[in-house]
Amino acid sequence: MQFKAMILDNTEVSPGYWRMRMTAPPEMLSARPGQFLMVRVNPSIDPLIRRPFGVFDVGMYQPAYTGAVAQPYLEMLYRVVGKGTGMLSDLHETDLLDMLGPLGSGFNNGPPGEEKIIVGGGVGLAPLYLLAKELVRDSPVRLFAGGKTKDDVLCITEFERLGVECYTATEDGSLGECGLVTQVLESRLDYTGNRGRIFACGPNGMLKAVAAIGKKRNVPCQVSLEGYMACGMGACLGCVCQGSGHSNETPDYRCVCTDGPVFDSTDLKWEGETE
Amino acid sequence: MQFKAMILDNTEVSPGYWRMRMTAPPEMLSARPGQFLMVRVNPSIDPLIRRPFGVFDVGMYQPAYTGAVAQPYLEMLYRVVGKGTGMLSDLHETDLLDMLGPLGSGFNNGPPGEEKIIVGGGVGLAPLYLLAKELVRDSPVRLFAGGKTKDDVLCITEFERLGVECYTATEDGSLGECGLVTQVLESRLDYTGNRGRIFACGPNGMLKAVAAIGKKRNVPCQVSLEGYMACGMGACLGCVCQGSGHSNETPDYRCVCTDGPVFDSTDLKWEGETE
Amino acid sequence: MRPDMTVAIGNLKLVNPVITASGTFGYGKEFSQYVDLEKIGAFVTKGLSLNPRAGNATPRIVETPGGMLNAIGLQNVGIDTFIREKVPFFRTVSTPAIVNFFGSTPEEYAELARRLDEIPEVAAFEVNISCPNVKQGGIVFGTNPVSAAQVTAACRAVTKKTLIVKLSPNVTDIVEMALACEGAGADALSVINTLTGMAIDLERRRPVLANITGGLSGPAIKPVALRMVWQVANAVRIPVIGIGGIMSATDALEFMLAGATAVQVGTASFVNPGAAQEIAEGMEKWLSERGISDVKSMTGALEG
Amino acid sequence: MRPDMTVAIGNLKLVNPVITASGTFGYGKEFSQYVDLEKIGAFVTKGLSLNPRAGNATPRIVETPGGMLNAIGLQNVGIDTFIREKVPFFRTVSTPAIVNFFGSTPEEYAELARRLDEIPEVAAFEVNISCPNVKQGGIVFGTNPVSAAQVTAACRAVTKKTLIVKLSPNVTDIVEMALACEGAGADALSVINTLTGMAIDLERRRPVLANITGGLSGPAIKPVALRMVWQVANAVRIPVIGIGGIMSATDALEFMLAGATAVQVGTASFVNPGAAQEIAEGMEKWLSERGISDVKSMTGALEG
Ligand SMILES: Cc1cc2nc3c(=O)[nH]c(=O)nc-3n(C[C@H](O)[C@H](O)[C@H](O)COP(=O)(O)OP(=O)(O)OC[C@H]3O[C@@H](n4cnc5c(N)ncnc54)[C@H](O)[C@@H]3O)c2cc1C
Ligand SMILES: Cc1cc2nc3c(=O)[nH]c(=O)nc-3n(C[C@H](O)[C@H](O)[C@H](O)COP(=O)(O)OP(=O)(O)OC[C@H]3O[C@@H](n4cnc5c(N)ncnc54)[C@H](O)[C@@H]3O)c2cc1C
Ligand SMILES: Cc1cc2nc3c(=O)[nH]c(=O)nc-3n(C[C@H](O)[C@H](O)[C@H](O)COP(=O)(O)O)c2cc1C
Ligand SMILES: Cc1cc2nc3c(=O)[nH]c(=O)nc-3n(C[C@H](O)[C@H](O)[C@H](O)COP(=O)(O)O)c2cc1C
Ligand code: FES
Ligand code: FES
Repeated sequence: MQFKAMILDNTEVSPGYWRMRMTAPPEMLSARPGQFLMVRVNPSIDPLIRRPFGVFDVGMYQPAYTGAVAQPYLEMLYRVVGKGTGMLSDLHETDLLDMLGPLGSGFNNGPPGEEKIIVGGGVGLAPLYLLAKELVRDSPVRLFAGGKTKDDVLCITEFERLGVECYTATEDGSLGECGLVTQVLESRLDYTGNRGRIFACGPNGMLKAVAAIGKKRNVPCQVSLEGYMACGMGACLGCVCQGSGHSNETPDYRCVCTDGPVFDSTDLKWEGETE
Repeated sequence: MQFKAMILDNTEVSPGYWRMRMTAPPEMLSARPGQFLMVRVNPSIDPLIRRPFGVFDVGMYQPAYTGAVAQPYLEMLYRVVGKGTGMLSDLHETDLLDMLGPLGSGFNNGPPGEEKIIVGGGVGLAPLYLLAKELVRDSPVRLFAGGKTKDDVLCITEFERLGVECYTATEDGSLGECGLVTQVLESRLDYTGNRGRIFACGPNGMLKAVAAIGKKRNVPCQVSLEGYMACGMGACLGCVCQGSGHSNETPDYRCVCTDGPVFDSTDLKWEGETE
Repeated sequence: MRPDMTVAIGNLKLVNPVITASGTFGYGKEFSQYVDLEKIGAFVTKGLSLNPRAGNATPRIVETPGGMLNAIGLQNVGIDTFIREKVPFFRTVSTPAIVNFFGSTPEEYAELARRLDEIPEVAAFEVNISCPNVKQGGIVFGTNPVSAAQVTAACRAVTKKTLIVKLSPNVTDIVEMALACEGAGADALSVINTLTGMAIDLERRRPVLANITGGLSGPAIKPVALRMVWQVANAVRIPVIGIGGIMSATDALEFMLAGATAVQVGTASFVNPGAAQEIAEGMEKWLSERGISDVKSMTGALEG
Repeated sequence: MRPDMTVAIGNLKLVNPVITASGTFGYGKEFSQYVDLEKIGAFVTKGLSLNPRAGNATPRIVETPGGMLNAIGLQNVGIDTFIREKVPFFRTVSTPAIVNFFGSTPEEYAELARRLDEIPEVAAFEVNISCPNVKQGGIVFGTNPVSAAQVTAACRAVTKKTLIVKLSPNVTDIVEMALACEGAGADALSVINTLTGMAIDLERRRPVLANITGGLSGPAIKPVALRMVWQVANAVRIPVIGIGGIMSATDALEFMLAGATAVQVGTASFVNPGAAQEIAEGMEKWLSERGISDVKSMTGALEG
């Protein structure tokens, strides 16, 4: 779906990380966690290509003026890394954005009651909040959030408010455990005897480590990937990743945009993996 | 000079015509009437090339807050005709603009006391206000302002406030005489016996007609030209116009940006002109 | 009165001159949510080869000023899967499906043309000659008039369907290429494919694209495309399809003035998935506002 | 410690690798209010011919997406006026003045080289071969390796000064052109001149430029330029000067990674008259922040 969204709020929530709330058509309320948006940062040709962002949250909000009825909204959480995200952070309330979405596949929630293990690195948390919101309805949910420093660990309060038990780790020890979030994840799995289902989003190195943990311990694991996207709808073939059967002789490329961005980690080929 | 100007005010003064006031360095106060600015509409590559605009006014303004000292300002009057001017009209108070100027040559005021005849067509009035401001100090000044409709005749009140006697003409008769401003100019010259000195700015057809009137009646006449400019400083050779000696065999091109934009009308070759 | 928007390319009658470009519109179906296919002239499918091709490693795409580079590496499902999985969709729309294809020898091109010729759902062919000729040391067919003519003739020999040859802009003399293809039996020419370019990641000291170089498309190349369309249209008698950086109805009409009979919209569909339909509608509006009764009257109507 | 920013092009020693491009910086003096000439490596003057040239009618310039087209038509004062009016300024700065020139026969090129060779203020030559060869039916020297070599050799024969040949990108194989010029005695190659393009005014149904076609420059062409610099630098032994869409220090350093020894800044000076100096300063800052002690170590340092 293509729609024009009006910005309601755009604030820096941690140094370099921004949260943008905007109006949305009612159809966005049924966006699956893990689905994403292609955002046209501005109507000029600079930047030309849309930028992909996860859906952080959707819901209804009550406009402040008397007599107004509640309206659907949409939220993104983004990190300023370059031109496009820099320009996004310059936008203000009432500015309009041209959006495509929700695109791609979402997470598979798995059976109710089961322990849900959410693993997020830095801005990788973005699509996991909506997921947590769904999962807490019928399952115990734990979040393992990691980052370089405490500035890279986002929105923990929001997750806690949902009733999610949060574990944090930072590489410099400025928040939670000192080290990688995967270490904290492994301690937890040691403790629970590898129960549950993993949902991960974050830098590629982290996803690879989480996928390896899932595989070794036989815990089902879904990952949400990134890819350099031009179209977001399976047409340009720019965003592909390697499927598990991939080799130079029998290539197996998948579109991150339409086959993903969420994949079962065993469906993918992880660099350096044998067989 | 290159400087960053902060917008103080940007308003539509007539349908499609805007007036923008901005801060300026003190050096701008000595800009000559007829000089111009090269404005970088925005820092992206779209649009890439600067846009040229005349200096409508310069002066000192008193900021509204207590204890502030007066500051130099600069004003432009512009018509929205395309992408760059469209974007300019979207700018707001406190936005910054990257400016080059004052560039080019200004008008030659001529001796005091003499009747000064200012002829402007549409947005061609832009550089003529600052000129009028100077001329009224020591000479009687008359303005002949023309346009398609009354919406294209701008800022007459401002000229009148300077003590300029204003004559207007519109092609549809919605303001002043019905017809071309050159007709009104000719009546005046008939009446005064071709006294005075002409200063004109406007569409090329109008300038050509004014130049012909000046020549026929032996009234000194300066015109301010436009040209498609990339650099504004004599380097790209994009903006050239034909000097009076121009022919295919002995080409004589002048840079509008550095040799002009103000030229003595007899120094130029006017299309269709013989000898 | 609504202007007549129809144009003809070979035997192909299009309801309007707007076609979506190969590699930017999937196999037609992908964009059907955003574009009413019946409202555009035709769509060209992703470059097809005899055998499936994996394409290049990633990154395959990078944005550049006013454009983008792609090095997809001609990933495609191969003709068997194409016939099985993609062709059935063509039956569901009346819009002509033009199949873009490529090979690494003239024989491969001919074999593709022969097999596609049997498929009634395939309305026309667009031959992509911007591919290395394995027999001639990897020099691309599209930069050598003799090879280009060979490929064209090989396809012409096996099909009566409309045969469009898509020219590469990476040549000294595009007119020479155009004349060679016309002479060898092409019914129309698509002008242009992408310009070869490169992007570098300074911090990593590496080319951005895994393939090192890629094809430049988007508004940045429009002036070059317009020039080449104008040159080619002035030299050949067959219709020219203008391609390169078309983002708006104005752009499309400019290509028609330069001599194009129809246009293709590529990168614009990424920026705005409804672009092709909006451009077709915008062209019709522009014409009717000016009382121009037939879009065909725009072709080559450049004055001065 | 400040990085060593010096580079050498033939006999020319530059304080840093940033040169301003021909036709975009006048004769050096025009920009002296905005650029401290001592802070840039060199400047190249507007293309010079034996006799004064009027250039084309207007419009000569039009903006395009991410770039601009120009068809100035090589307007210039001719060598006599140049020597009388422009050269004296060169004495007032220590920055090397590189003189760009062109002719319509190899003999004219040689004559210009001979006359300029006598002028001590002229630090080096940049030969513009993107000009029609009147003897060979107007085909541009720069699209034919034999003509290009002829022109290069003709200039080489009459001067020991640093001889730079500026290549046109409007060719199928830029490497072939580069090798021809290197073989004929060029000391360095400037890569690239403008891409030929066109713009159309839809409402007026006319080409925007009086000359119909023009040369495309600016950020839009950067990917093509980068690719050509990389190709040429991998093929020749002489230094390459990278040109095309350079707007920032990052752009300039990318060209060096691709193999350039120095760079030229063209259109950027129109957008920002202080661009060349800012780019030189930005490059130095980038290097020192990373502890890179010599800018020369960037040339060709592309990995992967
Ligand atoms: C499915 C998906 C969901 C994403 N969700 C989020 C999110 O919720 N929050 C968030 O902050 N980021 C998210 N990203 C990453 C985000 O798209 C990039 O950070 C953003 O596009 C960078 O744009 P830029 O113009 O600021 O950077 P640029 O200046 O263009 O480049 C900076 C870096 O960003 C990368 N990048 C640029 N464009 C793209 C693109 N189209 N696709 C992928 N990478 C790109 C480049 O490789 C480069 O290394 C997501 C990416 C994908 C693919
Ligand atoms: C010395 C000088 C002083 C000027 N003073 C004023 C002024 O005070 N107020 C005012 O409203 N206008 C003035 N103009 C005209 C103004 O520069 C153009 O209207 C403006 O550049 C159009 O920009 P755009 O992006 O909106 O239009 P575009 O979309 O770029 O084009 C619309 C039209 O504007 C013309 N144009 C575009 N760029 C230039 C350029 N660089 N130089 C000249 N023409 C151009 C084009 O030929 C085209 O026909 C002046 C022009 C010159 C040369
Ligand atoms: C991602 C991508 C993939 C492409 N794949 C093909 C292809 O398979 N075959 C082909 O002939 N052209 C291909 N092209 C070229 C386009 O069809 C078109 O010629 C080019 O992009 C210029 O048009 P544009 O500027 O409108 O995009 C591709 C272009 C892009 C951007
Ligand atoms: C207005 C203009 C005039 C030019 N004149 C010349 C010239 O006289 N001789 C020449 O060799 N190149 C000339 N060029 C080409 C530039 O030197 C440069 O090669 C080209 O613009 C690409 O660099 P850029 O993208 O940084 O502008 C000119 C370019 C422009 C924009
Ligand atoms: S982004 Fe285009 S195919 Fe995935
Ligand atoms: S605008 Fe460049 S020479 Fe006048």
